[in-house]
Amino acid sequence: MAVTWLRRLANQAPVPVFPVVGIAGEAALEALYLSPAVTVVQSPKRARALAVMGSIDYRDQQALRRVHGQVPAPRVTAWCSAMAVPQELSGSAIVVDATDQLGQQIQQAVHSLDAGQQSSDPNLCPDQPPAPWKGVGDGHGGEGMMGGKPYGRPMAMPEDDLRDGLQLDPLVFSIGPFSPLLPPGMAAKVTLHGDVIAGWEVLSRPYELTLPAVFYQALEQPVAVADLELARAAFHIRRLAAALQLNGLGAHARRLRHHAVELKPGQSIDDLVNARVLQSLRWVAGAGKGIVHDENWIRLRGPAARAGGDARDARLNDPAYVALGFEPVVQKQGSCAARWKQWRDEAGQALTLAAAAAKARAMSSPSGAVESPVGELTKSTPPVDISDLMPSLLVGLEWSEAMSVLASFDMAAVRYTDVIQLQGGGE
Amino acid sequence: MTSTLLIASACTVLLALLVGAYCVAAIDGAITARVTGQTPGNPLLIPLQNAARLWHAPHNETETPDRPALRLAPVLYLVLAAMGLALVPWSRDFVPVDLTTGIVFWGAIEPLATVLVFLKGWAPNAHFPLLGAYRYVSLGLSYILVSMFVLIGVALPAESLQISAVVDTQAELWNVVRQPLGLPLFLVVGLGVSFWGPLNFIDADDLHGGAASEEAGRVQLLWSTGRAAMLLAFSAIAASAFLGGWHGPWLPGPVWLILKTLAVVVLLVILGHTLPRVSPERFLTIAWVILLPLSFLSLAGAGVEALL
Amino acid sequence: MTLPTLLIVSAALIGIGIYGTLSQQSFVMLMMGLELILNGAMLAAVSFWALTAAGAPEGQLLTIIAMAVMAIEMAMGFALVVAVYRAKQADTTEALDGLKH
Amino acid sequence: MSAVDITFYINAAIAIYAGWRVFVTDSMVRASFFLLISFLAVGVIMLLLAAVYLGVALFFMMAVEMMVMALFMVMFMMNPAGLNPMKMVHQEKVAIAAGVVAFAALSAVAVFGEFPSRTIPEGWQPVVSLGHELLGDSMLVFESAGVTLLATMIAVVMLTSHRGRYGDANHGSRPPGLEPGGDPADKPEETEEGGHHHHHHHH
Repeated sequence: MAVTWLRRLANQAPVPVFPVVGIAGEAALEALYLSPAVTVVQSPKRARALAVMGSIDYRDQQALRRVHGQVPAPRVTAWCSAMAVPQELSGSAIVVDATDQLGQQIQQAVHSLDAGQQSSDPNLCPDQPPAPWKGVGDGHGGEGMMGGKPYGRPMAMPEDDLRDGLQLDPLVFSIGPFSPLLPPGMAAKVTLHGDVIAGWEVLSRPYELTLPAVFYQALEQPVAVADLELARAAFHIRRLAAALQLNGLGAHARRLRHHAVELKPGQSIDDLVNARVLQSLRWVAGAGKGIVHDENWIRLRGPAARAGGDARDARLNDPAYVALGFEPVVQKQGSCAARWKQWRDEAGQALTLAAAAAKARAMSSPSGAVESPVGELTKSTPPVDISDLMPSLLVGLEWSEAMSVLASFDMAAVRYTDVIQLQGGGE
Repeated sequence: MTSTLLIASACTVLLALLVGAYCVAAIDGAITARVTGQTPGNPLLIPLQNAARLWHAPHNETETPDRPALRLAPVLYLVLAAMGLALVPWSRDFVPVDLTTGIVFWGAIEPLATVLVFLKGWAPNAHFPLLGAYRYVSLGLSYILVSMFVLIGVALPAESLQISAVVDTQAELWNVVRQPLGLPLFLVVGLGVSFWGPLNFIDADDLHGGAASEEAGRVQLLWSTGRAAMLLAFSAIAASAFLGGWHGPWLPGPVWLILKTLAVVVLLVILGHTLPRVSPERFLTIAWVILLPLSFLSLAGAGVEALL
Repeated sequence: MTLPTLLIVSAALIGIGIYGTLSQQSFVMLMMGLELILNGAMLAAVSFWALTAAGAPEGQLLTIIAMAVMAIEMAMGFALVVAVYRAKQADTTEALDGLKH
Repeated sequence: MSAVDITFYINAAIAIYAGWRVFVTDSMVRASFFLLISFLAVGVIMLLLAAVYLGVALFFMMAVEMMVMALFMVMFMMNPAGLNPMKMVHQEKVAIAAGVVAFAALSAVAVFGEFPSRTIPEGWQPVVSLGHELLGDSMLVFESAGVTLLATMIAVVMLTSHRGRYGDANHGSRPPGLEPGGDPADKPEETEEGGHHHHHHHH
């Protein structure tokens, strides 16, 4: 009796879910964040369910299987994707089409799994170590004190430390492509000296980013400026939420995400979140880092370029914006904190513009270029990938600084060619 | 001490630990709800629901963990919190453990807790936990010194290392007035020892949750309980050392102690939800260049006051 | 808990410490041996203080000094390890066969 | 047997067992935590002997000290978790003999020695008396210890600094050979596979 009572209590708590975001999975992820039935967790090990959203590139299928195996069994897999469900999971995975139902359905599936009405997913990867734990000699994996491959696991050898010349062991590992610290699809091989990043090799580039539909429409036809600007504000606010979450302010991040769906023209950004909370981002790890130098600077676009003082903005060419008195905001430093401030300022400006545009019923005029939240979007050249800039920016930073810098860039290329034909679809 | 009193003390401490850990979780939930503007359910039930969920959740098995450390560290951390709570005087006559070196004993609990938090990151045998633990410990060593100096400062006017004597000296004037630097410095230590908010270097989101990234089920439940209990024990010690402990008009002593402890808990939880995690590099500078000299200053002030 | 049993325990700790100090090649392990010797010595000092000296405070003072010595030994030991490691990437006694670089 | 005796024997056993494990375990991090356990057990025995201050001081001193030790182990040692065998000993037979002889000799003193039996009088306050001693008659000793610690701190900063008095501290240095007169140990031949701690950890 007591057990069922405890179980009933447990069933009222939200279920932790690890999100695997593929191409065009962004909207589903936002819906998952808002669902009261689930909490989105940072590590698959803490999750009860895996939510696959959007389509995963074929080269990352193995990684998907590994992440699936990292969710402790018994687990639930939710499939919210245009991809076919893998053969092994077809009996157990729950397929969800409506993104706003995702959280609810995951919770129900976990409850029926716990009640024994449903069986767990099978393991997609064999549950065995990459190399057997078989010792040699007197029960050890290797010989001698250092180096070698004890138990088939290569040991570190000392190399020069970046900071002070002591020869210490590096730690090499790879993260991605589904790490919440990186854009979806990005994988990197990291060499750490203690807490300092000594090497950053991009193993795979992030998936192309799918923008809110209104930005694609604006390329072809006139759309209400108010809609464009509200979508822009919501986009920036969600990214600010990610920066807050990264720096330990998860509750404020959730607040921002909830506000981002119900933005109204003319709202002040200070109504959404305490101004001092956003200002405090100036003091977090890496706030002053991540400045792009030299010839690479030209590759920055949109808010990132404006955060460094370059006032390029496609909206300046649009008569509707000119009529509203639009002037781009710029920052000077071009650092991580400046980009966050730029997002904040642009979101605030977008909300003001939206109010003015709603009053004037302003419509954009398609001129071949739309200023998207990540840079200028034209038919011929949508914003391209800049993840190859990261190694030069990140090497030498401490881990937490590097993660802040990563969270202040839009690295992914913008999806364009297939959007118009296959609305929201994948391969 | 008679055996009745012994049993009463043990029961009080355990009860206070469990109820207190629940209160910390409930306060945290209430403040989170206030910040997010979302009320997901009855705030009084949420901690119990989460605990029940973790109780039933499957365990995450890592490859060749350090099993003794994995199992012992969360339990011992909880035990340390209980030991800290046992030192707190509830009234003039009722002190569960009235050690003559209570202040020093609390000073020993803090580094021992740091050791256990290191084991939290060491035990699972995975790199993100280890990175978190390593970072936590190397920064943690810098504020433990601050805690020592601040605690010696409150022992000076009492001319005793006994916590009950420290509380007694605050009958007229609380230490928070006498040594205004003491409490803020001590609160920094509290955030660190219970790895909370701006000083949560081990379970941080920039490491996928750090040491917590490999925890699930009951291990996670134990650690979150231990963490809440440590925050509570710390707040109770802070209330006794700086806010006059059980002293106060009208209400009985234990009630005052509970009120003051919860006030410190609320303050710490709000700080945790307001301040972003400090940059490790900057925190190292802050700890050694600002906090440590300030604690010296506080101690010197206390010394001068004791001599006058 | 009599004086002989206490002293035997401390003798055991000192014996293990001496073994460690003489046998270990790694600096840090060698220091652990020294610490264990001091551990036994402190236990003996406190035992004598409690059971034969009628609580004379000098017994405790001796232990405090032993602790200070331990802290100094530890700090200097590690500093030397870092200095030597920086100079020669060596962390074992055998690797140091000369006094120069 | 009283509760005090039982506690004593348990802690004595823990202290000796953990002290022995320090030199047996392959993981150096574990070795430093075994040493910590040994110290904690001795601290409890001190508490039993009414040395309230010393026992507790031993707790916090050793907790910090062993934590630092473990940090150094992870930082410097090739093999902090003990995957490779770590029996780095020399002159082991001599060392064992020396240890056994020391133990036997000291035990003999303990068993056959004549010691006065003057236990702590009732109502004696060990902490208060220690305080009066430290800041009274033995102030000079105590202060000398303090000054020595300060000197140690300065010396430690000097020794560990990267910048020496005449340029970089490691200028012109050469790592020792893996064998006497052999190649330096720090640059592995096969750098491709030599240096990686590759956990398969994707998400």
